[in-house]
Amino acid sequence: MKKWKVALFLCGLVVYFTFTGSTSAFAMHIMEGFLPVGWVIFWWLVFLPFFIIGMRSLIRITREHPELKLLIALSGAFTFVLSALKIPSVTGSSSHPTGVGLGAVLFGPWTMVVMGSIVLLFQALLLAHGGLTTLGANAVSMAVIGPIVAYGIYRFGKKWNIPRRWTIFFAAFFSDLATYVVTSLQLALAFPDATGGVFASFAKFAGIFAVTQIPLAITEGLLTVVVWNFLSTY
Amino acid sequence: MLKMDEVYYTYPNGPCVLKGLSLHVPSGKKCALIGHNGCGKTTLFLHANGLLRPDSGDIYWNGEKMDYRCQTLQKWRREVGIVFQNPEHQLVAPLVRDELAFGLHHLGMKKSEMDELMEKALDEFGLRSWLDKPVHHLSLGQKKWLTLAAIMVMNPKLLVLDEPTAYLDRLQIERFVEKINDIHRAGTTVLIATHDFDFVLEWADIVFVMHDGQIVMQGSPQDVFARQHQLQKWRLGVPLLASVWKTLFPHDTRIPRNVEEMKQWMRMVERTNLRISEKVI
Amino acid sequence: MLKMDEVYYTYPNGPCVLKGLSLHVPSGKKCALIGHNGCGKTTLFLHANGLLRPDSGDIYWNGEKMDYRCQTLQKWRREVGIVFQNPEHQLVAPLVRDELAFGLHHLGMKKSEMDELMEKALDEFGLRSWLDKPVHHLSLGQKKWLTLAAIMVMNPKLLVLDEPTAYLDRLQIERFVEKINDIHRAGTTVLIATHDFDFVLEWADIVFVMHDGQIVMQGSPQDVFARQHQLQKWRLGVPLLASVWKTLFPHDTRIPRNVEEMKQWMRMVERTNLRISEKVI
Amino acid sequence: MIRQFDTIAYDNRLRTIRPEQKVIFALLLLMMAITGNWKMQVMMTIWLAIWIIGYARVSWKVYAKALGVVALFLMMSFPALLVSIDKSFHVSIDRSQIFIAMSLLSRSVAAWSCLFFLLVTTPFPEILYVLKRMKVPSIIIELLFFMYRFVFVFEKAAEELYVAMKARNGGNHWRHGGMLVFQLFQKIWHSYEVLRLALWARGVSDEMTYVHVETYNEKNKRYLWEAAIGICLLLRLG
Repeated sequence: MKKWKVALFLCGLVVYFTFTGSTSAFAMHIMEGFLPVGWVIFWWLVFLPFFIIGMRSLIRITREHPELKLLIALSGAFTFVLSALKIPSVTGSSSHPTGVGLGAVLFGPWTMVVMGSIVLLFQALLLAHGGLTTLGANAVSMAVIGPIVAYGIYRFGKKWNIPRRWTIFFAAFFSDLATYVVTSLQLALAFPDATGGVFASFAKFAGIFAVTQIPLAITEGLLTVVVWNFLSTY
Repeated sequence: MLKMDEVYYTYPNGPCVLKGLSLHVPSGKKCALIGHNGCGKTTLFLHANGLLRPDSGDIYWNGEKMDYRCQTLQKWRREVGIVFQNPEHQLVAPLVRDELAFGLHHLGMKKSEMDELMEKALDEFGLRSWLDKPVHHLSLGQKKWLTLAAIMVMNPKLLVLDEPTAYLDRLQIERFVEKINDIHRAGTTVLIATHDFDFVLEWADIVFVMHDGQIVMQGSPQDVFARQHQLQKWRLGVPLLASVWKTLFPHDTRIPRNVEEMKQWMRMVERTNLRISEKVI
Repeated sequence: MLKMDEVYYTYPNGPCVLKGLSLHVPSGKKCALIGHNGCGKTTLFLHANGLLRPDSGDIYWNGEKMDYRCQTLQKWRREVGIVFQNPEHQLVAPLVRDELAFGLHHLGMKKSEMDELMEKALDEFGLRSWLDKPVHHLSLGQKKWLTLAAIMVMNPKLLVLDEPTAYLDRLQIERFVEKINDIHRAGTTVLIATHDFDFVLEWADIVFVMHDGQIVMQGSPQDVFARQHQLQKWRLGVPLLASVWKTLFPHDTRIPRNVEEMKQWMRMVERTNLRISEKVI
Repeated sequence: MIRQFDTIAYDNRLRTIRPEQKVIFALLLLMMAITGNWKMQVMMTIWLAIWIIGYARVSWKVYAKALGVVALFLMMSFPALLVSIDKSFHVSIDRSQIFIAMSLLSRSVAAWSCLFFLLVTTPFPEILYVLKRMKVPSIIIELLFFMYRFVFVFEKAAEELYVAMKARNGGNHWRHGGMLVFQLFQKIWHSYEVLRLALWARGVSDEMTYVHVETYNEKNKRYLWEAAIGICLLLRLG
């Protein structure tokens, strides 16, 4: 029994390291060509309304304060660099913080929708992470759901006077988690299980991602808290 | 102390930067490295404590061949401190206090030992009043000062500085150089890359001339700067003082190291001249 | 050309930086501004084309008192070009071509006019081969060159440069200074802030000495650097060449501007000496 | 890491071809890749490899490495696709799932090839120029242009900060990650302040717009013919 447990633990570790070590860049994004054409169109259609709302708010903001264009470009570049950097994490391997949680709290969720999708476009066109056809699906999970969850939790925490530290941690943690749940859902819908259908498929994808994403989400939560602490203190 | 032997290095998907560079930094000396921008100085420095690994060629530290194992690296990086060009991109911690402690944290030191070293650095660099300041509130001069302190707190055996005097005014440079001289006197070898040849002439014991990924000349500053024609080949020029001296005494192959020395030599020449003219008369 | 009259400026929630500064930059001259870091040089520059508005005191441009209305500002900013210290903080466009066009576009220029000015700048600065390069592939020296080109394409009447030579090597400095001299010869007034006094001595027509928010001294470099005692009061020191000359001829109040001039003067002195000694004999 | 493909994009052999042609070519093939059958996809992958390695002269090592990463990711997602577990925890592999996985493999690799072709042959600003001609809102284009500039400024800052950490034996703790992020964030504010001044100094007063000076590259008939014929042949396969 004990040996069995050790073996299972080791297996888990191996899976964890292979995922976080080499391909965590892909773990959050569905790669180019992975989704069938029907779902490609579907997710683009889901994404576009959010994008248009985000665009409108962005245009309004930049018309009122033209100098903000510069600031938004700067923070967009910052978000992209963060997402592309291998930030050292707990295990010594690296995580790719999405920075979406932090951005949503700082700039509001609608601006983040546009910026998030722009960052995704950058990842596709500069790094070949994600893709153009899957941009719709990725943007829904990372640039729409992520920021909205983060911002929602942030507002909730502010309303109920939950300690700021915890609010920020959970905002980042859950936005990360929500992103991966949505990604799993997207994959499950596109590739239903032969016997168990969409539901079983979702359980599979979510289960696999959980191994890598829960530690990553915790790391990102901690990271965001550290950054937030620095920001609010100095 | 630090020895590089036929080091070649090419950046991944980039140009070849070090092309068979050999260098020997002797222990306890003040060394200067001169050369054009883009000749590979910064890359050389990144090899000095194992941040980059040469494609071929060996690097010896204190006679020991470096093997890039984790433990070796850790020790090596503690003993070679590098102050990079841009202080904006070197200070990592949000507070001056944390910045000083940053290097110490990774040496596996006891808390008491760490505190002691911190105290010492605070006194030496006069940082006590800054301790709780955020780093981004400091001026450029102060930041440069802090980068030096943050390296020196680890007590390295070799201190490498990349253009420490750029953007500083005369007063700040004076203070900086004085501090570096103190550090050198306390037993640390110093290697500085700079474009200020007059400073090199006055300060350095040994000058390395770098050109296109190789050390093409080395020697005492007087020797190096006397070879004007060779330097011209690499379009490097000479210190102002050297060209002044050349104007005064075209046939003297020596170069005075600073204005003081020039004054003394002049007096000697005058005396000889006087004696000669007396004889003539 | 540019005249400041008793200008006071305090940063919002910050220290008072300009304390009754008066300055007159005459048209068509090469001007240099020296002073310690933190004495307010950069703040002064920000007043030179209306980026900051003085708390009190007036600024005149071509004899006209500036009123900080939108139209005046636009014209003023076109006529005063500023090259800041760090090129990374000045270049906004990712392509060299777009960077050059950026300033022109914002002047509300027609396409044909823009093209013409662009072509001129491309030839003058030899940028044709870089045209399709992204800015991030340029080296620091090239970036500095580009910032200068991007300002000069707008054809300003006064060019202000903040420490243009820092981090550059000798060759790059030579090229840069040559280009600035060309620009000056073509009719642009130039104002440079720098810590390199030997460069000031050789290059400038007028030196402004700044200390603690005021212009405390001005004049030709020979005059300014001859007043060693006063400069010492502000802890500024003198150029190396000045101290060399002082050593050679302690009673001569003049200072040669460069080694060439020193050589000539030396010859003259020798001749006089010869004549004197001949007389003595 | 960010620089790698970007650098290749600037000095590959297909740089001089008009960006519109490359973008349209890539997008057309991309659409065919996600709708077509496996034969078409395999042929397309091979054909694009010829374009990338043969015509654009991208080092085959770079291509192989990038392809390897993609393949690895695909392989690792296969267990989840193939293995199905029902309610009584019977683990089974369905034959139809194998077919799905294989078609997924060919589709993904073909689609990725299109993206990668675009990535290594067309510099980012030129893609933006095409987007601009496709009437994408100008605010997006401007943001993308400015972002593209600053990405490299921050990347450099991040890299130098990381090297400075490593030089002092740091850089392996998540707290250091936090520090790095914070420092980068400080850089944003600083650059914002300074850049704003620099822009004002150049007469950019209220509205800052990005101007892209358009260049006209050659039209290369030889590649145009090959592309057209190739696409026709591929369509016959489908």
